[in-house]
Order: sequence, then C-alpha cells, then structure tokens
Amino acid sequence: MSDLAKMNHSLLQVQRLTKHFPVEGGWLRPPRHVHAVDDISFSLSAGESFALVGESGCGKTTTARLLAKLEKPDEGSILFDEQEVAELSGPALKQYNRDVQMIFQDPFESLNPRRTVRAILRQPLLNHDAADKGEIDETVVDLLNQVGMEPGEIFMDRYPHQLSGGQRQRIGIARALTLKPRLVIADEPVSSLDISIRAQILNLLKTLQAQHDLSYLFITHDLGVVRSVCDRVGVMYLGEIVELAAVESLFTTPLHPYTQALLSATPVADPVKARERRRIILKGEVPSALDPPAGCRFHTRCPYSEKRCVEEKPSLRELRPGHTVACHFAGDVGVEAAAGSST
Amino acid sequence: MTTSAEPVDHQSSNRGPQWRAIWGAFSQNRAVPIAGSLLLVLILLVLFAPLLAPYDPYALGSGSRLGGHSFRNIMGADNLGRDVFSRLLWGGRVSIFVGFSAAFATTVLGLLVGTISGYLGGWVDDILMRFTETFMVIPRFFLALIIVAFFGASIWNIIFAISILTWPVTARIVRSEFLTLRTRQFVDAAHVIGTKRSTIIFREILPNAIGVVVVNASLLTAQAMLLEAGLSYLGLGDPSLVTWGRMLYEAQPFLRQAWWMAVYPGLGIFLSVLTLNLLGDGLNDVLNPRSSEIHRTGL
Amino acid sequence: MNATPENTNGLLRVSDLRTYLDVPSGVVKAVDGVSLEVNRKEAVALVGESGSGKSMTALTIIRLQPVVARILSGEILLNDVDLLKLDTASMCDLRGTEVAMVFQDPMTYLNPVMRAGAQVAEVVLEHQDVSKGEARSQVLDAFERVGIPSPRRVYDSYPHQLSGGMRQRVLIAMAISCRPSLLIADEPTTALDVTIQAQIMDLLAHLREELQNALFLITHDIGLVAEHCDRIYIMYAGQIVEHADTFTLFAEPKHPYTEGLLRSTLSPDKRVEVFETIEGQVPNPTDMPSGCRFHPRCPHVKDICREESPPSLDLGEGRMVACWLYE
Amino acid sequence: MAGDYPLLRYSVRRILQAVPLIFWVVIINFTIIHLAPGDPAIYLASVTEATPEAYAELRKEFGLDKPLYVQMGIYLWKLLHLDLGYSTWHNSPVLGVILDRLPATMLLMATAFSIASLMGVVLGVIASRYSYSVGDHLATLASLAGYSMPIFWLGQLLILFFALYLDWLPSQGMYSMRGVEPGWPAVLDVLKHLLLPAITYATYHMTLVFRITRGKMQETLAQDFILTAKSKGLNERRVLYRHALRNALLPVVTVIGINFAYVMAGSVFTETVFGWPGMGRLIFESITARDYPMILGIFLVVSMMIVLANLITDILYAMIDPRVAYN
Repeated sequence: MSDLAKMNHSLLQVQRLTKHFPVEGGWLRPPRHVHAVDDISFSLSAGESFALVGESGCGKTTTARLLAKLEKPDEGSILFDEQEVAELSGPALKQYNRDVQMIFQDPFESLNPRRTVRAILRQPLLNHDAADKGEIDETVVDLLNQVGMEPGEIFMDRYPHQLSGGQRQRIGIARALTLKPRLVIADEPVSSLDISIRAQILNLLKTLQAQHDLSYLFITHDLGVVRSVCDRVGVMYLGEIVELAAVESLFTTPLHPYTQALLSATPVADPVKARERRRIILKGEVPSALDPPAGCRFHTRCPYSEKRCVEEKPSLRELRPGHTVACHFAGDVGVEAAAGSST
Repeated sequence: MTTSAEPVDHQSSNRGPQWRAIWGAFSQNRAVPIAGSLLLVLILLVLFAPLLAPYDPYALGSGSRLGGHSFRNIMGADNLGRDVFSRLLWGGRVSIFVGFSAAFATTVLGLLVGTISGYLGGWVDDILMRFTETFMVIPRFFLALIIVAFFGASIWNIIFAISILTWPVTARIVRSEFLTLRTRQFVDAAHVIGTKRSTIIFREILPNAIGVVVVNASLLTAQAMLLEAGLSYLGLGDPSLVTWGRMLYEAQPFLRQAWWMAVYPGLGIFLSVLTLNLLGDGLNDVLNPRSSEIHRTGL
Repeated sequence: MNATPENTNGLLRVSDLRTYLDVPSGVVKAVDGVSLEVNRKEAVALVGESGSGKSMTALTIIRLQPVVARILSGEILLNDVDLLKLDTASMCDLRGTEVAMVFQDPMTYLNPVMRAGAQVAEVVLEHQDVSKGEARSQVLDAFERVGIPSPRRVYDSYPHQLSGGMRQRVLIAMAISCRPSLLIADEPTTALDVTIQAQIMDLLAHLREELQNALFLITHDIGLVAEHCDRIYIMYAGQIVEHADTFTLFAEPKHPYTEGLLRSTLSPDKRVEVFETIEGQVPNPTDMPSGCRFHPRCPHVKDICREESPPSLDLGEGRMVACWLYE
Repeated sequence: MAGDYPLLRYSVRRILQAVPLIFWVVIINFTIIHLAPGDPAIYLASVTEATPEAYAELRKEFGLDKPLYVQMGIYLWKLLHLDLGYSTWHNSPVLGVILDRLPATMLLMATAFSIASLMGVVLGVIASRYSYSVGDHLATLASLAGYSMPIFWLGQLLILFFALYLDWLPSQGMYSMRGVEPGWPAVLDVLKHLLLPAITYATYHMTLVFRITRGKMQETLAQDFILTAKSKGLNERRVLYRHALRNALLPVVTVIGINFAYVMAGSVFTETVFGWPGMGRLIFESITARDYPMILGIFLVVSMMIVLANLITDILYAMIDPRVAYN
C-alpha cells in the first residue's frame, strides 16, 4: 500500500449495515421486525468528527451499539482500519475493543452506583493489562486531571452519587480514554446536561481530540451541537441515511426536505433570526419502524411528496461534491427554495 | 479548564425536581437500628440459654404439673411439670436456628440459580421459568406437610423442606433484578471496555442486586420461623427437640387449665417474626428509597 | 412595562414568593423572593437550568407544591385575587378554569388506566354544568382544536396507544378545555423530538391567538423562547436575576449569568470553535453561597458580591437586573 | 374480529395456558407422594395389626404392587373420566369426601377472605391519605403486628379470651353439641361458631392487604398524573379514588390473588385450632393416614383453585390495566 493510499484511507467504513429486531408475534401472527437500521453506509477518516443526526427511533443509537459490538449486525460490513470487524478474533479483536470506545448519554445511568471512581477507571486497565499494577493509580489520577477533575486524588474514592452531572460525564469520558482509543463513539454525550455544563464538556471533547488524535462518531439529535463540533454529518430518518454532507454544506444548503424541516425546527438563540427564517412544520409523526412506508420513507410527512415518492425508493445521489442525498426531487427548484434558512 | 473541587452532594441534571432525589437519598430510617438491636437481644438470649435457663428443659418435675407462675417457675410449668421459661429459651434456640438456616440455604440456592438464569437467559432461563411457574401452583404448605410427615420429622428435614419450597421465589426475585440490571447503561459500558463476564456479574451487577436479596433474606427468616412453628404446631415437628411451635402444640389440650403454656411460646414466635419483618421493611426503605418517597399533596 | 401598549391590565402578579422545602439534609430555598408578572394575552418565559426553582415557582402558583414545601412569604394575585389566601375548594374551582397547566413528560402525566377522552371530559364535567354527552362533544371540539387528526379514535384510546406528540396534544386539550386565561406550560416539549417540538410550539402560539390566553412558559432552552415569547425572566438558584423583553435581553444581556447562558447556547445558525463557558457547578441547594448566589462562578466578581445579596435594580423600560455591577 | 376483543383473546390464551400446568402439577404431586417411604397399606396394616399376607393383599387392592409409571397411567386415565379414586382411609370415593368437607371451608374462608380484602383496601386508602401522621404510624405498626402473628397462636389467644375467660363465644366446632332448632336459630348458631375462626384467619389477610394498599397508594400518589388530576381542579376525593386507587389496585389484586393460594394453608391451622370440620382438617388427617388417593385428590382440587384464582387475577388485572391485554 502506498503512502498516499494510507493517508487517505478511512479509519472506519460502514457498508450496507442492517439491523432488524424481532418483535414477538401472537400464535396467529408471524413475528415482525423493527427496522432499526436499514442498509446504511458511511465512512469516517482518522481525526474526523462525524455526526449521525436524527430523531428518536431513527436508528442512530443502534448504529452506535453495532459499532461498539453491543449488538450483532444482521447484514453489511464494518471495516475498521480496512479489516472486517466481524472476522476479527484473538489479539486483533482485543485491539479493536481497545481502539473503539464509547461515551454514554446518561451520566447517571452509565456509572455503576456501587463502585468508586477509582474502581470504575481501573477496570479497563485491568481488563487489558494496560498498565503496571503499581502504576494503575497514577494512571487514573492522570486521567482525572486530563478531564478537568483536578486534583484527581480527591475524586478517587468518591461514589457517582457524590458527583454532579457534569463531573460524572467527565468520569465517563475518562473511562473511554483509559485505553487510548482511536475512535470514540459519543452517544448524546451532552443532551442530559445543563446548558452551562454542556459547553464545558464539549470544550473538553474538542481539547482531547486534538491531544490524543481521536476520531469521533457523534450520535445526537441536536443540530446546534453538530454545527460547532463536527466535520461531516449523516442525517437519519427511520433507519436510513437520507443525507450525507460536510457540516457547512449541510447547514447552508440542506437538500433533503427532512433535513430542511429538522433545521427549521431547531431553536435558534436569536429572536431576530428566529422570527425571520422560514419555518417548516412537518405534518404528522414518524411512522412505526415495524412497518415503514414503501417508497421514500419520508413521503408520509414530506411537503413535496408525489406519486413517485410512494412507489419508488430514492437512492443516494451526489448532488454536490461530497454532498449526497436520497430524494427524487432534491435540487429541483421548489425544494431548493426552502433551503438556506440559516446562512 | 477546572471544575470546582468542592464536594457536590446533589444531583444537578434536568431529570426532574431536585427535592425528590434529595428526599430519597437522605431519608432517615429508625426501624433498622431498633429492629436490629431487638434481634440481637433475641439472639443473645437464646445463645446463652444454657446459662440463663434455670432448669433442664426436658426434665420432668422442675415444677408441679400445670403449675402457675411462681418463684420456682417464673412462667409456670407445663402438663408434665417442665419449666416453661427454660423450655422457652431452649425452644427459641431451635426456632431461630431453623429460621436462619432455612433462610440461608434458600438465599444461597436462589441467588445461584437466579444469577445464572438472569444473566445467561436462553434455555437455562426458560427451564427455570417453567419450573417456578409450575411450582407456584402446587400448594406449597401441603407439600411441606408431606415431606415432613413421610420422610421423617427431623430438624434437618424441616430445614430441607422449607428451603426446597421457598428457593424458587428467591430465584425469581434475583432473576428479575438481573434482567433489569443487565440492560443498564453501566453494564453496556463494562462490555465496551472489555470486561469479562464473571467480573460483570460479580462486580457490576451483583452489588446492585444485593439490597433486594438482603431484604428478602430477612423476610424469609421470618417466614421460615412461622413455617417451622406451623409444622410443629400440627405435631409434625422434630419430636426429640423443644421448639416454640411444639410448645403450642402441647398447649392446645390444656388451654383451659394452663394459658401460660400457649401465651409465652406464641409471644416468642410473634416477637421474633415481628422484629424480622420490621427489619426487612426498614432495610427496604433504606435500600430502595423510591418506596419511602413522600407524596405531594395540595394544601 | 409591557411589550404592547394595549394590555395594560395585569393578569398574574407574583411578589416576593418564598417556597422552602424541608428535606432531611436541611432546607432547600427552592423559590427565594421571586416576583414576576404576566399580562393578559402575553407570552412570558421563565428560563433557568435544572434546580433553579422554576418548576417549583409554577407549582406554587397553582398551589400544588409538594407536602415538604413551606410558603414563607409572598402574594400570588390572579385577577387581583390572592391565591395563597383562598380555601382549598375555591382553589380547586380556579384550577382548570382560570389557570391551567401543561407538564413536561406527556407519558407520565396522563393516567395510564383511563381513556384519553375521559380524562379530558373530567375537567369539563367538574367545572361546567353539562351532561356527559355535551362534555363529550366539547372534548371532541378541543381535540380538533389542538390538531388531533382523528378525535373519536383518540377519545377512546388509552395513553399507551398514543404517540408522544399526540399525548402532549391531549394534555393541551385538557388544559384549554375550559378556556383558562392563563396557561402555564412547564417544559412542554422537553420530552419530544425536534420536529414534534416545533409542532407543539406552533400549536401553543395558534391557540393563544384563538383563545386570547396568556402563556407562561417554563423552560431551560433559551433558544426556544427567543422565537415564541414576549418577555423573559432568567432564574438562577431560586432567584430572578434578570428580566427584559426578548429582543433586548438577547441583544444586550446585563447579568453575567444571562451573558454566560447565551454564550454557552449552541445554535445551528453559526459555527463556534471554542465555546465560552460558565465555570463551576450549580450550587448545592441546601448550602447556597453567601451574597450573590452566582458569585463563585462569576467572571466579574467583586468583594461586595461575596457578602451582600444584590438588590433588584430597575433599569427602566421594564428591565430588571440583580447584580452589583449596575449599582 | 379477534383483534377487537383484546380482553377476550387474552382470557382465552390464559385459560389454554393453564391446562398443561395442571397436568404437570398432577404428575409432580404423584411422583413425590409415591417416592416417599411407606404407603397406605403399611399404615392400615399397622392400625389393624394385620398379617404380612393381609398386607400384601392390601397392596394389591390399592394397586401399589404395580410399577410406578403404570400406577400413574391408571391414575391419569381415571382422572380423564373425572374419577379421583377411592379413599383408602375413608373407604369411599375421594370426590364425595371432598365435596362433603368443602362447604365448611368455603363458608369460613370465603367469608373471612372477602371481608378482609375489602377492609384492607379501604383502611389502606385512608392511611395513605393521612400518610406519616401519628394515626398512620400506629396503623402501620398494628398491621405489621397482625401480619407477624402466627395464625394458630392468634386463634389460641382468641379462644382463651373470648371463649374461656369471657365465655361469650364457643371455642370448638361448627355447631352446638346440644341440638338447636332449625331455621334462624341454627344459622345464628353457625355464625356464633364462625366468628372467632373467621377473625383469626381474616387478621392475617387483612393486614397484608392493608400494607400493600397503603404502600402502593403512597407510590401512586407521588406519580405525575396525580399532579395533572389536581391541576384540573378535581377535589381530593376524586383524585384519591378515581385516579390513585385504580392504579394502586393492580398490585393489590395480584397479592390478593396469590394469597388465595394460601387460603388452604391457613385453613389447616384455623380448622385445627377451632375444630372446624373442613378441608384443612381433611388434608391433615389424610397425610397422617397416608391416604394417597385422598391426598392427590385434595392437591388436584387445591391446585385447580389456585390456577383459577390466578386466572381471575390476571383477567381482573387486564380489565383494570389496559396495557396488559393490549400488549
């Protein structure tokens, strides 16, 4: 492999990933499936922050869990460092388990209430023999200092309930960092935090990314966070990626009607802009993932829906360099007009 | 970037009104220390029965037959002239021993099976579930009667019968705790950092389930004491030993002549069971603060 | 001090309200000297982070504070009637008719074992002398008004059969069914998805036009109120620290906390590389800092801030700020 | 369409599930009983001081000489024809003896059970309304005491006090030894005999139901939808009974249902203490006499009663909570 190819290679490549969860049927009904993730593909380069955005039930968290090996995919492949993750075994698998770490949404739920900070942060080191026995405590203190809990020593013997929400999330971040990962999956890392704490944690994540050369996969519903934190975005709707673009391109010229609606629904902390922008209020709600609509899955709520959308599933098209969208009419005059609401 | 180094003992998230969490976490409990010390006194009393009892509990003629309260027999004497007070102390020894052993055996067995079933799931879990479902429908007390009546009324058989009949309930409790706990985010987090299964069970999950098990064990001890007393009361107790239940059985024909034969041993059972239930309740309030939460009321 | 000249008549006037909670670890001064006003037909927001006491303020206003709460002082005037002096029965009569409330999580705030329609009809039957049939048709009307697509089906549904957005609409229908003049909404969209949040906020605005009610919106999301409210109160640690009309507040925030809050809020309309933050943590509610409660986190802290609580300064044109910087 | 009757569909499913359960119970009971050392022939032989030849004759008569699986096959085959076998001790058909004894137990247990359930619920609701008052604390302590009292000891105490000391009520049996005129005097006579055993049994059950009701009511009253109900302006009674009780009742119904399974266990003690001629005595006598067909018959009847109680509980549960049947 040439050096050039190495530099350009994706750290993570997700191809046609699919996960359906069976739901028990009755004795007269066959079991049905929740289409959690349906045939999604995206890639992530080293050092990049990629966001998967969508509303609840769109499959973004399932995707994160598939990557963290908390669930097994039904179909599709995950390539990490150009190796098929499903085929990893032995030391290579162990290395993957170190390389890919996760930060969880709820800092109250993600720390074991019966273990001290010391025990929580020692665990990954013990699991992987990642530090000398004598140096484990030093490593832990060092981590605490890195995530802004200084001096780390005083937090070592605290239990999670003795910490504030922000501090707990810092512990969660420290735990993800102990094994020196290359990819960190952050599942709504700030959505349960107060606004004033949220900015602190996001700053911390940014600083750590630069220090440790991390790649981030952000799972979030908050477009405000995405614009400031991420490089590229995939927008998910009902298990599918409907638009994939660089952050600036997506926010200035959103192409998919759903992205446009999502953007216009996201609150803007500026009364003048907020009242001037065009608002798109979608009708209805997200259909059940048990029985997703035929054709374009968004057609039941789309303001531009036509017969073709009901019958034919749109495929992802690259309309601008690096900006792909799955919509029959994206780029057409009427649909375009709604875009650019927040330049 | 630094955070304040001061200890923060409250929750600051947008999970709901803060006073709730505070109230729950700091809820004081008086039942546990009271019940705990009562239980300790009871245990000490029966433990030192050999020193405290004035007579051999089996010796005939320690008092006059059906004799009432006197300096010689402070709680009277029974139909064979045995000292009720001495029998009470020695009987308590057996009753409390049966209670604790049965509860211990039940808890160990229930914990083992519940843990395996709850964590592994799959066919192991299916078998346990079917088994306990069937079990719930069998009249358990009658089965205990049969085991003791048919296999012999030794104290070990009684303990065996009680444990074998109560462990599925404990197993179900442990299992359902595990089922909830294993889907918690901190268990996911443990998987992601590559924690071994055994570590997840023993370090991550079990410490969180233990509260429920402890409460259950306390209530089980009470239940086992009642069961033993019941069997003995029906005349199916270990004939070679004095227990509180057996004393009540012996008292039944003499209710008219000697009320003390029934009142004191019954009081013994009642007080111990009450203490254990009180302890279980108190522990439940402490370990499971949600149920002790105060409700809101309009003025 | 009103945004529009026509509503000179005040609807709700809260002054110097103190609600303290007795908890085993001490006293939580959840609401500590709060004064605020809501005029007729106006949309007013109360913004604060978790634990700031904003929800407790709302609950105290309709007198549904928890039993561990004590109201130490204050006056709550609704149409010039002091709610704190009413007996229980008269207070019950006011709830649902004059002042109604919409809560945060539409799942837990609906009775799981009662049909949605029956829960709404109950309000009508309680407050109006109507037959069951009439109540039913009123409820169906209200359902239509809040944009429920098939009112009859929803009427006979149980809450668990409805989606989150639909449940919130049922709760709103319940609140407006007797046409209250004041609607208090406590984080009405926090548990909902963004597109559904837009629907619900849109609905609340439409209803306000139709029914001419005032809206008192309680939220942690300052972005949300930028678009929908006329005036804003900012609350921190049990106290109001700043008040202004929406445009002024966003254009030139006075209180350092408001300033920090605005800077920390991320909007989709601009990319920020390094976020300015408010350092430190929200204070422990049973152990509030001396002086100004914001002083441990304040970048402009002065000696006096540590010792003395700042007075509420009237800056004219309805602006208020509680900060020593402006003394 | 079946889909339109979720409750009916649910009930049918539960009934179909119960059939194999009973089958298993019979097999397990049969195995355990026959695996135990000793048999009815030994017992009869020892009582009648029979010769070894007569003993062998008895074994043959009872079918005990055949292999276990054959015995089980025969038993199950007879069972399919509703034949519960022939009692070795009473020397008459099992079913007849059971039916003979059942009414007395039902009179005692059903009366005590239903009155105690009702009182437990009502007292529990009242206690939850006055949570943490002195009265509530006392009631809770009293209920804990009632719940911790061995049922046979309570019976003995009641006999000591009301029958022997005060001499108000009879202590043993169901009828007076001296004949009483038929008609009302006879009914009154039975009622007099019923009172003490009924109180004995009811105490345990009532305190249990009280404790569960009070606890669940407290939990329910802390839930969000109670706040909604209050914010609608409903008065306290409505909130308590219409909104809280119906939700709190679910676990109470479960406990009552499960507890019905122990009715028979309670009857053994109550009937022993008071010499009440019911099923409880019968099972005890049969065990002592190793009357296998009788024991199996009683087990079957009791197991079916338990299954029935569970079934009724489940269906009641589904009626109260729509979420059960719909899922």
